[in-house]
Amino acid sequence: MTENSWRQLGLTDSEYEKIVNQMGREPNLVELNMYSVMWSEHCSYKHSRSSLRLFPTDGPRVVQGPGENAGVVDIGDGWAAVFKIESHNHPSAVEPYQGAATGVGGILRDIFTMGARPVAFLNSLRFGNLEDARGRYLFDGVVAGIGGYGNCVGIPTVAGEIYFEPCYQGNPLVNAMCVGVMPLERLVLGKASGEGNLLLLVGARTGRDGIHGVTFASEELSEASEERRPAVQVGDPFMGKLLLEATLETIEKNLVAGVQDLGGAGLTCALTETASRAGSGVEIDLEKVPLREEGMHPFEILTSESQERMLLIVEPDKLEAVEEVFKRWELKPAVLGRVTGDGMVVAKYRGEEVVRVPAASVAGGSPLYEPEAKEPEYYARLSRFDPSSLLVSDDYGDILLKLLSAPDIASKEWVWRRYDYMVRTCTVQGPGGDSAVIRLRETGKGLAMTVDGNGRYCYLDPYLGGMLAVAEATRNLSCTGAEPVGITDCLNFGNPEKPGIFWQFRRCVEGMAEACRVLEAPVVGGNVSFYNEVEGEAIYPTPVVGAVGLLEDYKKQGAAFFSSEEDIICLLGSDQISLGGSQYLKTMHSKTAGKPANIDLLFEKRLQVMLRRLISENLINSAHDLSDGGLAVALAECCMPGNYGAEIELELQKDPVNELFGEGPSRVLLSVSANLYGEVENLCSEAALPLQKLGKTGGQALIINSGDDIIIKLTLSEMSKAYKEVFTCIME
Amino acid sequence: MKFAVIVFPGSNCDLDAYHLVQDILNEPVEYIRHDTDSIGDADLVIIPGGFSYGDYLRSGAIARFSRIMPAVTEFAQSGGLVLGICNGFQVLTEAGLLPGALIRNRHLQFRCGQVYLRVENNSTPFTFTATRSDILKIPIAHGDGSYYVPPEKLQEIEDNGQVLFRYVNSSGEVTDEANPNGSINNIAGVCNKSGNVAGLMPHPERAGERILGSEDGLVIFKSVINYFGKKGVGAGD
Amino acid sequence: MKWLAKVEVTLKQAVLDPQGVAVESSLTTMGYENVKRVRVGKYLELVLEAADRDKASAQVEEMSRRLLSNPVIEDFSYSIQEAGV
Amino acid sequence: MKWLAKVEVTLKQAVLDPQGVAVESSLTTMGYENVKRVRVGKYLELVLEAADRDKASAQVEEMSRRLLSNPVIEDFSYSIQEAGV
Ligand SMILES: Nc1ncnc2c1ncn2[C@@H]1O[C@H](COP(=O)(O)OP(=O)(O)O)[C@@H](O)[C@H]1O
Ligand SMILES: [Mg+2]
Repeated sequence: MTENSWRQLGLTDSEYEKIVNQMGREPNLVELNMYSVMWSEHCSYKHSRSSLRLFPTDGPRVVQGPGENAGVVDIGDGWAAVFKIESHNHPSAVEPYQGAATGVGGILRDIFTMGARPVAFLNSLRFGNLEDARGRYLFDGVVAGIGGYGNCVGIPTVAGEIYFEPCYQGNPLVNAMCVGVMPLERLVLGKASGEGNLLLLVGARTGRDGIHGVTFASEELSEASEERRPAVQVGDPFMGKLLLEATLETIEKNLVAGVQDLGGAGLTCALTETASRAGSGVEIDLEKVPLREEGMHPFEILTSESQERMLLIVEPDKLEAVEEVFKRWELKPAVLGRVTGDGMVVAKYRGEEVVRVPAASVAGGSPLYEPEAKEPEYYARLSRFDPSSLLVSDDYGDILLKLLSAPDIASKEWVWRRYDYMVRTCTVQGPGGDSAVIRLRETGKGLAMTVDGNGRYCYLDPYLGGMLAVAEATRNLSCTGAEPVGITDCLNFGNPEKPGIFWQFRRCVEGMAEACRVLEAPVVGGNVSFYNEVEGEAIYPTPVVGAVGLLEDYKKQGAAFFSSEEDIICLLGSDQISLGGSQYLKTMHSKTAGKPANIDLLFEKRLQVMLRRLISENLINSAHDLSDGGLAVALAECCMPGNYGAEIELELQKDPVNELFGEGPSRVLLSVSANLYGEVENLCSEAALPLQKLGKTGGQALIINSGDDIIIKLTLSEMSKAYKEVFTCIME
Repeated sequence: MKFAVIVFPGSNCDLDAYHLVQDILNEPVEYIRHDTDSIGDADLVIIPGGFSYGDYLRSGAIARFSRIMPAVTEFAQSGGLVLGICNGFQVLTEAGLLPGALIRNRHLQFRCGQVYLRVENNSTPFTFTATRSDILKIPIAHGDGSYYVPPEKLQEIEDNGQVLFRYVNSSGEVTDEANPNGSINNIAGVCNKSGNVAGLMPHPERAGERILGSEDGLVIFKSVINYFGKKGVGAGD
Repeated sequence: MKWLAKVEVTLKQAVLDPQGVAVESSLTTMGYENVKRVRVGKYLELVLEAADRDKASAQVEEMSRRLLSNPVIEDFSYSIQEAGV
Repeated sequence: MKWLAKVEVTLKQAVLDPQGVAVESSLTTMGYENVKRVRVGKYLELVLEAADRDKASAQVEEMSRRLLSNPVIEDFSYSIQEAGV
């Protein structure tokens, strides 16, 4: 091996040395390629592993935490929820439709690999400016790709979030999440155990697509990366659906000993991980791999990232039964080889041994880095920014309309009407509320789910931002009455080898971990996406939290908007708000600066417990969490869906801009029937939770009074027009 | 009466149709796989929505050649009741059991949401218990749902009363805004000349419970059950 | 012998072609105002074995009629050549 | 002068063509077992005004590259002829 060979494959000199040490000899070219993909950041988590240990990953409900294809949580009655989120940022930057589609396909396989029936998709997206044609192209393509795959496989896409910031211009974020359910005893793991068991590869043929996709994902985007770009992978949702049905059937019939999907790093990853998880070895014949193209080199076969493939570990006497199931789904597994006991991954090609590597070394032997963390220069500077120094307009109605039509806040119906969010007829709360709710036919329970992240907050204060993301996600669950049972997270950051970026990362993780601990939301899986940079410019630090909650009775879900006249509107929770990092600053002053409002996690927890109680005892008619755009936007959002106006009194002495548009956590807007208000008030005061009466529902306008002045009066149709037509105008 | 739901590779609303019949209508129902050649003793065959064979090439084009289809055709030709929903509608047009074809939505996007349908003919087995001009709130979810039929044929199916449902606004008016996909004459569903085979793009099987947003889809299934009851058990076929 | 068939499937004139309309208007927006009409169809390549060109041709005709096109909305045309390997 | 351009857009060789695979296996099931390989692409017809064939050709090339094909996954080819009206 020459220095060039490993450096070109993205390995450092010391990493190469480590490989030689662990192998006890120099690797050949095929083996080196395997190490290269598995020791890439994407597969080895070498810069993040030590920080991820901070997350609480245990809890009474946790069946399987991080380390498997997806997390598994006990949801009672012998059932489990299985979920995971994953990024597909780099592929989507290159080819938005296929990048997003294969992202959805990949996360789908992670769920059914465990034995679970996928029941919902969610996604979290970030794009640059929509004034730019490329920005619109990426946005439209990603949305079409998510729908294209999800609609075709017949799993509803029920929730998501989308933000637009210039920092995502060349490096959009596409994070896809999937939730599945299964009877607990059906759980299968990605382990190649049982010497003599067979290794079966099933699904699409293997082509040259996506070779070195993981190394591509582990570097910054630049013009040079354009050339190193692997052949784009194309999603085949039809094949995905066949694989899903067939795999689940083999698991249901108890025919498989282990299952592993092929994702990043292809066969190499699947073989080395399943072997190392089981402490076993494997031996395969590469000529048995069904190929799509002629003349593929062994290393290409081993590192191809062709989509829609699964690896199954099957006892020899069950082979026939497995083949039978797959045949019914028009698929034919190939027997590649068998499980051995010596811990080695061995591959033969044309009678020759081309690979003999220790599984544990390839899959888990990469170095662990503790990168330097250093507070970046911008942090203190932006923290000092004082929003009250800005010139302020007093046309609050106009500000509200501008906020309602800001792409970050505006209705995303243009997006989700392109997703089939109803298929499977279990979506009892679709997109548009605080969380989606999927019912479980088998048990009558409901699963609430949401994804949340706020890059601006994390940029301005990563520790606080990390806490806020977890708090918001769990609060969104609580707004439907669901109790959080676990979270999965996708950590999107720049280049961790830069001290400023690693500081952002570390602080975010610390904040998230703290919030998870206090709010009792264990992290059961996730994904890290580094190197989200274009020409040296990093994205905002953007952790995305996917949260899942349990509703004892899906029929008792809380709604997010007003549903009757003459209800009392009140604000439950904290009065801590800030214009720092707010949508108001961004939209009205083109600024991202200042300090977001702080959070008291214990207070947050009490608030969420109270919300769930109010909903389960049928004491409130709606609960909507205050987030982007503050109180005024939340009021508008509660009015529009059901066509109920509201009349609100604002305290005179307060500063209207701050009061109306300031943002802060631990705040929820409630509507309560007048006859129940007293009871709600009592419960809240017993729990030391402030409850502030704001006004009443009714009429066809949102009217906000301050003393004798009407400071906002907007008709529902005016607001709806601003809120609903934005994307149609920009995109069509 | 007995319902059958055909399952092609890539069907995915088979489950929804099945559950509606079983859990809401409390009628017997079974799945029938695409690779068999009999529909057994079913009284109504539902060809469900989804993406049979990925909808590759053209929606419904490949499924139409499945092994089960000759049995479906024979059943239909002998007067059996066949209902195609969404992808099932596409399969039935591809198979020539229903007139016309379904092409890309006019705006080129997949569209999911609630629409309103007006019942145009209530004398078919599928609309029997509805009143003419009834307005039903039913969801759609499709990318290739723009109904097309050549002009001469259009006249013919209109004259014959083969148009079962039209997209309308909430007040029941046929308008361009109410047309979610560019279908000719706002046509959402049609039947064959003898009225025993019907297809529609919207999903009545998703509109069977209040908690899902509407119960208006039930009228179609109840019509069939009623019609069948009137016809008397064992009659026909 | 091996043959390469190239099949073009186009929407009939009377059928509205929303994709064609969309492409045309994008081209106009991009400044290609001299483009007068765009129609979008499908293009398929098939490699098949057949004893002679006529047999290949007859089969391609049949496959196009039965599966590759829908006669209610589409027309097709095709050409056949020997497949170089 | 008016020109008719016919543009064929095909997936690059290394790119998976799920539609082609599905059509191929359907043809096999229908009994056309001698069909060895199917690729599905797009076919576009454009009518455009241009002073001469070279100008038309250059423009079609440019439009194909910029809009009609997606260079990341597709190749294209085209032919040009005078448009009979
Ligand atoms: N940010 C994170 N938080 C918690 N767990 C994580 C995180 N990132 C990765 N993990 C866990 O590390 C393991 C490897 O992740 P990944 O390589 O994305 O899985 P896969 O091979 O299925 O794509 C998974 O079990 C995943 O849940
Ligand atoms: Mg996996």
